[in-house]
Amino acid sequence: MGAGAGADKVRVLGKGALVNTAARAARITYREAMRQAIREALQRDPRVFLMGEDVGKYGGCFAVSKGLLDEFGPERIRDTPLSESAFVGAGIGAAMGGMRPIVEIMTVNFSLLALDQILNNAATILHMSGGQFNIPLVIRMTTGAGRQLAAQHSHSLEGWYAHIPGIKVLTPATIEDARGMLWTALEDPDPVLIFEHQTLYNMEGELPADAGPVDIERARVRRPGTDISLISYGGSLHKVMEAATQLAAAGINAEVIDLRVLRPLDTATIIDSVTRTHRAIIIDEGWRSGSISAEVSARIMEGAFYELDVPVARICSAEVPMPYAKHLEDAALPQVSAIVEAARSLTGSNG
Amino acid sequence: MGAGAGADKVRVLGKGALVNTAARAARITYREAMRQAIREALQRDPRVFLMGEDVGKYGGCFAVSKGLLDEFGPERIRDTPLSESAFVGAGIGAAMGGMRPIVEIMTVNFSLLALDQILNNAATILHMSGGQFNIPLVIRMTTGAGRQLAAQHSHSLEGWYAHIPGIKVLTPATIEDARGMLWTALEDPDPVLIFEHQTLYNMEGELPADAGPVDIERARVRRPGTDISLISYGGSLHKVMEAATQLAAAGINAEVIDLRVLRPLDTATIIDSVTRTHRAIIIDEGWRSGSISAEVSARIMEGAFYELDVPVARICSAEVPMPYAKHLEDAALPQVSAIVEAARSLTGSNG
Amino acid sequence: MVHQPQPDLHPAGGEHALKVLRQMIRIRRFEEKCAELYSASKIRGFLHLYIGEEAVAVGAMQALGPDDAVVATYREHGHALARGVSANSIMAEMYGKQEGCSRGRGGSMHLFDAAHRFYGGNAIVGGGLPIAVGLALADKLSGRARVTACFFGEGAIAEGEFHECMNLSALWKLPLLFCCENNLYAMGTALKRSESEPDLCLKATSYEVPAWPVDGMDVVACEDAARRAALAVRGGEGPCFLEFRTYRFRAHSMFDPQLYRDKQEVEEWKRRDPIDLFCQRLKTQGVIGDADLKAIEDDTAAEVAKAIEFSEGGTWEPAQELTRFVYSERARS
Amino acid sequence: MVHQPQPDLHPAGGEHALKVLRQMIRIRRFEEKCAELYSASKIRGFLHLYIGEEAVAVGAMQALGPDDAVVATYREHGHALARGVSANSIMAEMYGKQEGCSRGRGGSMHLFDAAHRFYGGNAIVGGGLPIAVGLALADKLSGRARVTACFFGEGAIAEGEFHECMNLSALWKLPLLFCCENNLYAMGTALKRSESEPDLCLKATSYEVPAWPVDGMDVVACEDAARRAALAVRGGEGPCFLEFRTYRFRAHSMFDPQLYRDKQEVEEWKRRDPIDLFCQRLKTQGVIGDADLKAIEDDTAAEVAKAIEFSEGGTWEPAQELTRFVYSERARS
Ligand SMILES: Cc1ncc(C[n+]2csc(CCOP(=O)(O)OP(=O)(O)O)c2C)c(N)n1
Ligand SMILES: Cc1ncc(C[n+]2csc(CCOP(=O)(O)OP(=O)(O)O)c2C)c(N)n1
Ligand SMILES: [Mg+2]
Ligand SMILES: [Mg+2]
Repeated sequence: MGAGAGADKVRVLGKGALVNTAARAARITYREAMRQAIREALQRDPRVFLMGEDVGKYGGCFAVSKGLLDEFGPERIRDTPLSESAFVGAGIGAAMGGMRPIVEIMTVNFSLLALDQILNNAATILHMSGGQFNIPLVIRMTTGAGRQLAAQHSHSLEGWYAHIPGIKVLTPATIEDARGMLWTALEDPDPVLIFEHQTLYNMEGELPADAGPVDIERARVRRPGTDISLISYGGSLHKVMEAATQLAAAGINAEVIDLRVLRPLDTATIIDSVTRTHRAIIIDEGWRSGSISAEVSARIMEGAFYELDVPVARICSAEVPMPYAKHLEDAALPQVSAIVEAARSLTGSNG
Repeated sequence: MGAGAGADKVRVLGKGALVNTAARAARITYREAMRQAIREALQRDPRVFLMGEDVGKYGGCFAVSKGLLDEFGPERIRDTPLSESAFVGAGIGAAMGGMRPIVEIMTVNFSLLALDQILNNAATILHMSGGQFNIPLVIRMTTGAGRQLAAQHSHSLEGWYAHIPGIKVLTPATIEDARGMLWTALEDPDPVLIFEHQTLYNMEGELPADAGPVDIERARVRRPGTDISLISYGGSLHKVMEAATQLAAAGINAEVIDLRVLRPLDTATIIDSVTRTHRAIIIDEGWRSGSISAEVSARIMEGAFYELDVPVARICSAEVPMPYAKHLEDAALPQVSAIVEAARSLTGSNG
Repeated sequence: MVHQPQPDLHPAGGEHALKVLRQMIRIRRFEEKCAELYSASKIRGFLHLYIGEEAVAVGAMQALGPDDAVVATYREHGHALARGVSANSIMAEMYGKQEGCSRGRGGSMHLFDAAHRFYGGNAIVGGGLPIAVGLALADKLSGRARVTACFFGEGAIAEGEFHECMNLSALWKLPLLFCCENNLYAMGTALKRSESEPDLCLKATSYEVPAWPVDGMDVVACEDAARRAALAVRGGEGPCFLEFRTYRFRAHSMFDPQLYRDKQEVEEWKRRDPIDLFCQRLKTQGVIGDADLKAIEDDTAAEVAKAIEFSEGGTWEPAQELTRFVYSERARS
Repeated sequence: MVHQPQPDLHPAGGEHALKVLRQMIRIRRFEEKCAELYSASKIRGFLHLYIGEEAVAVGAMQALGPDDAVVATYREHGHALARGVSANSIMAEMYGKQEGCSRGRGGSMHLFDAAHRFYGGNAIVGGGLPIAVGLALADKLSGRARVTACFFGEGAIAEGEFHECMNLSALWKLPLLFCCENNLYAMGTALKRSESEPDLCLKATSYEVPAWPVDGMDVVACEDAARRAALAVRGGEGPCFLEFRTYRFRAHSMFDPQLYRDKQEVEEWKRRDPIDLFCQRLKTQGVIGDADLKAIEDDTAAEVAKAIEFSEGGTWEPAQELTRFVYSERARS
């Protein structure tokens, strides 16, 4: 594990469509938006602190918290030893003790070491205590593949986490959401997990000067369309936007939905879109079986079956531990070409 | 956690349909079938050993391994300290070192402490090593609710585990499968997880004297029918069988599918059934969002959409950490009445 | 070298002694009744009795003030009672009634009480430790001179989380009192079969955490050790670790044939019953007489009877409320 | 009290010394080239260099025979090379080619080689330790007098798994050699900022595991300590723990501005470069001359050049084979 700072620049696909172009907007990176959000939270609320491995002296393994140690000191930018279970659990306890912790786990792969704390405590105590103890905890972690980090650093488990009642799961895909979701998450009385796709940190976009909190309840239509609904989130969203652009050139008007929140899922927005387009593809970077795409497909089955012209399709990662070699990693991940092809096939404009 | 031995007798619903009634069959419990399977494995193969918390002197927290310590000694019936991550990982290493370990985790809830080893190592090393190191490991654990054990002892995460490529997930629901699946699992070159529903241990049934290994690839039609497919597994299967009996009385001929293996899923058997019945309900004890039922629904969407007369339905556990109070636990779990009602509704014979 | 009680830190006089005795007896009688109620199927799920270990919770709890926090395990009736959670609400919880301290959703293993800063009731072995670290961290960050006491069995020491938590709390000098209840068994596993080095204080020492063994059958020793440790902890010197050497007289839970220990061992420990020991001492010292004891027993019997009555008369939460408390209802402050 | 080398256990003569020196130089030159190839984008993903720590892997590996097993971390090029895995197959792995020792699926962090009982290449800190416990358990159960050597950084000691594994292996007296590479930093976190008690051997002692600190910049000391420990381990006395005190000269990985340590500290450690130290000593003792050194350097340069050529000429596994090795193909024996 090393810092992603300075890593390969990411091609930002179709970014124009994803950015609020209000006046006096500033151009910043996703990483910078995230840092601003943390910084502001620390300034606004003395109960907020950031805790995790190498968030302080090292500046964060993806350089998100760079500079914050100098500004806020080691109590509030708290480096932890390598002990995921204990420091995530300490975040739970600190939240119960009145603080508003932001816990950073370097990647979702390491979060498995803390899963007992997340599921058996964070997600459960409010209920087990009959409503007495809520846990206002935010856990941030990176997710996803694309940097040849192989099978222990590349998995996308946010859709899997969305299975757990008692937590909320956010997947900011845009600069605006990177900037605004943390605020709302910190206002939430319950545990919120934020998944940051590791290829997005260097993505640039415009941020309005007055950017503030954003809702963490609704999916958003990132591109309105009439012929097919392309439903995605996080790192994959940008591939989907690019696919939509290519499809438009081929005369297919795709609607792109950014789920934004994987738990609780905004079923209404999904059903509304499919009811208009009568076709849907769900695209996510998790393994296909038991993916969040399966859940979305099942909800469309239950809520819009009679509206469907063709069966809902899924484009997910191949069901393999992520391989290191570039061409194999590419083959394992959802790609623009596969999305375009599937959409053409579903809309009957194939070949 | 205490031993389930001697706990409340379980009503075995519709058991007649689930038992092979060959000649010279003996009547035994699911627990005894499991114990016989372990015992025979230890006798047959010197590489096999059983390891876990309290499997030896205590006799197993569900009394499955009672008596085995005396017969096989402490090297092969190996009590471990409370350290799930290390002893599951040790099972992985021992398998790589040529042994055939059976690791017992008391309940799936505690397995979260070992999830890093299961996902990042057991499921991954064969692939990361380019095919050099396979891991012939069997992990057994109990799952499920129904005994008022509350939120840290009652969850059903086997469907969740089925998301992970590289492992296989078995859910024996019958005496025959309890007796036969372990054998086949131990023959498998790769990690196999066996989930034993905690309410099944006291279930009795007939076991043919010549009972041997069973396949761990195919779902099975436990009750043939024509009007609707009821798809389930494990502890819920018995509720579904009971529902099918009640439905038959009401003139609805339900087919009951026992998935048996949650990974890899036997899609063919599912699609075949739905293609004949044109209706399906999936019933499982996991939380609904992101459940194995979602995956089955998505596969029916993809493989039998044009065969469906009505949308596929799911009956799962309520999305709450399992409460202690009996009436709330009952309310949270799939129940026979809900299955009957849904089937009547889907077949249009409601009211 | 077991820590010797030094009476100078104790509240003087018979009144305190009576209070301590009363607490131990309350726990004993309450749990004896629980066992009966379990057999009568009034209480279900798992039920882990604390009988034999009462001196630990009662002694340790004397060192805490109302602002301090407590984290416990699934064997926590004693801790809850000694902490001040009402017998009514604990019993009602085990009945699964709405009036229970966790609204019937937790049961025996998950007693919670915000008013008494009683943070459960955790049934994952070792699972409460990180929470205690966090509570102590919150106090430290907020500059509050509070103590968090975390109770756990010796079995938890084999779990990695214990070690992570020792390190975090020592490194950060958190106001945390580790109360290890060494009753020699984790279910059926004897300590010497689960730890290569059974001297538990050495574990703490390897994190630079001060540690003492304490006679867990002697409530005065327990109180004394806890007071000294809590004083140090409250003073900002970082965590302390106490190993209370105790024994559970009953089975691990209600389903345990106890194949792993012999009756003689149990009998020997019962000769050091913490309630008998303390009673003897107080009688010898002339602090209490038979009348005092009878009064305590009568009060206790009445309290337990009332708790049962309260629970029997309690209400079932409507099943439609099942999905409450998965997420918070109140707006956040 | 740092362990003093005692030469009596060592294979005598200059031949062995030359072999050891050659191994260290191979690792150094190989990795220097890796860094270049990374900048040239021939190698991708994360790349963690072992430069500065060569004495540890090379010294320790001398104590192992071909039947013994090795488990390592993501910083394992040195271990793989010293273990005998070919430079060709390691380099090809980093190129992502089919000819790589993990078929291009593992990359720098996941080198595996069944023929050399090299069990990875584990990139979860602490994640390899339980596997080593299991390998040692398999040997013990099979009555094989083998040793499993497990390498890990000092950062892993804060992880709970380390403690669970110390306990299991000590309790079960497993033939396991814990090789802790204490290079003082876990990414940007200095040991003293991550352990409340930075004396790592004390951790081992709290499990009754014999432990010594070793000068990790002195290959003779490393070899000697490893031989003694391996002898005890092979004799069935249970695990040993060696703390190799070493230092990484380079950044943690290729993206690390090293804000957490100052240049002077790095320079001071570089004065104890293990290769220079050993060269000096051998020269002083007259065991090697400039010609020997030149021969080693030439051979090494040729070997590394050959490895690059081999890798450049390697083939990409067809993308259709992506889903192979999720499950085994061969029938089980
Ligand atoms: C992580 C985990 N593993 C296993 C269990 C099952 N279990 C419950 S209590 C117990 C023994 C714990 O012993 P100890 O910590 O000494 O506490 P005691 O019961 O003696 O008070 C076990 C193994 C559990 N609850 N959690
Ligand atoms: C469980 C886990 N947490 C975090 C990381 C990220 N990470 C990779 S290496 C490293 C530092 C490890 O330091 P140490 O064990 O001392 O080994 P060194 O790199 O110094 O050789 C960290 C934090 C990881 N790979 N695994
Ligand atoms: Mg105990
Ligand atoms: Mg290090």
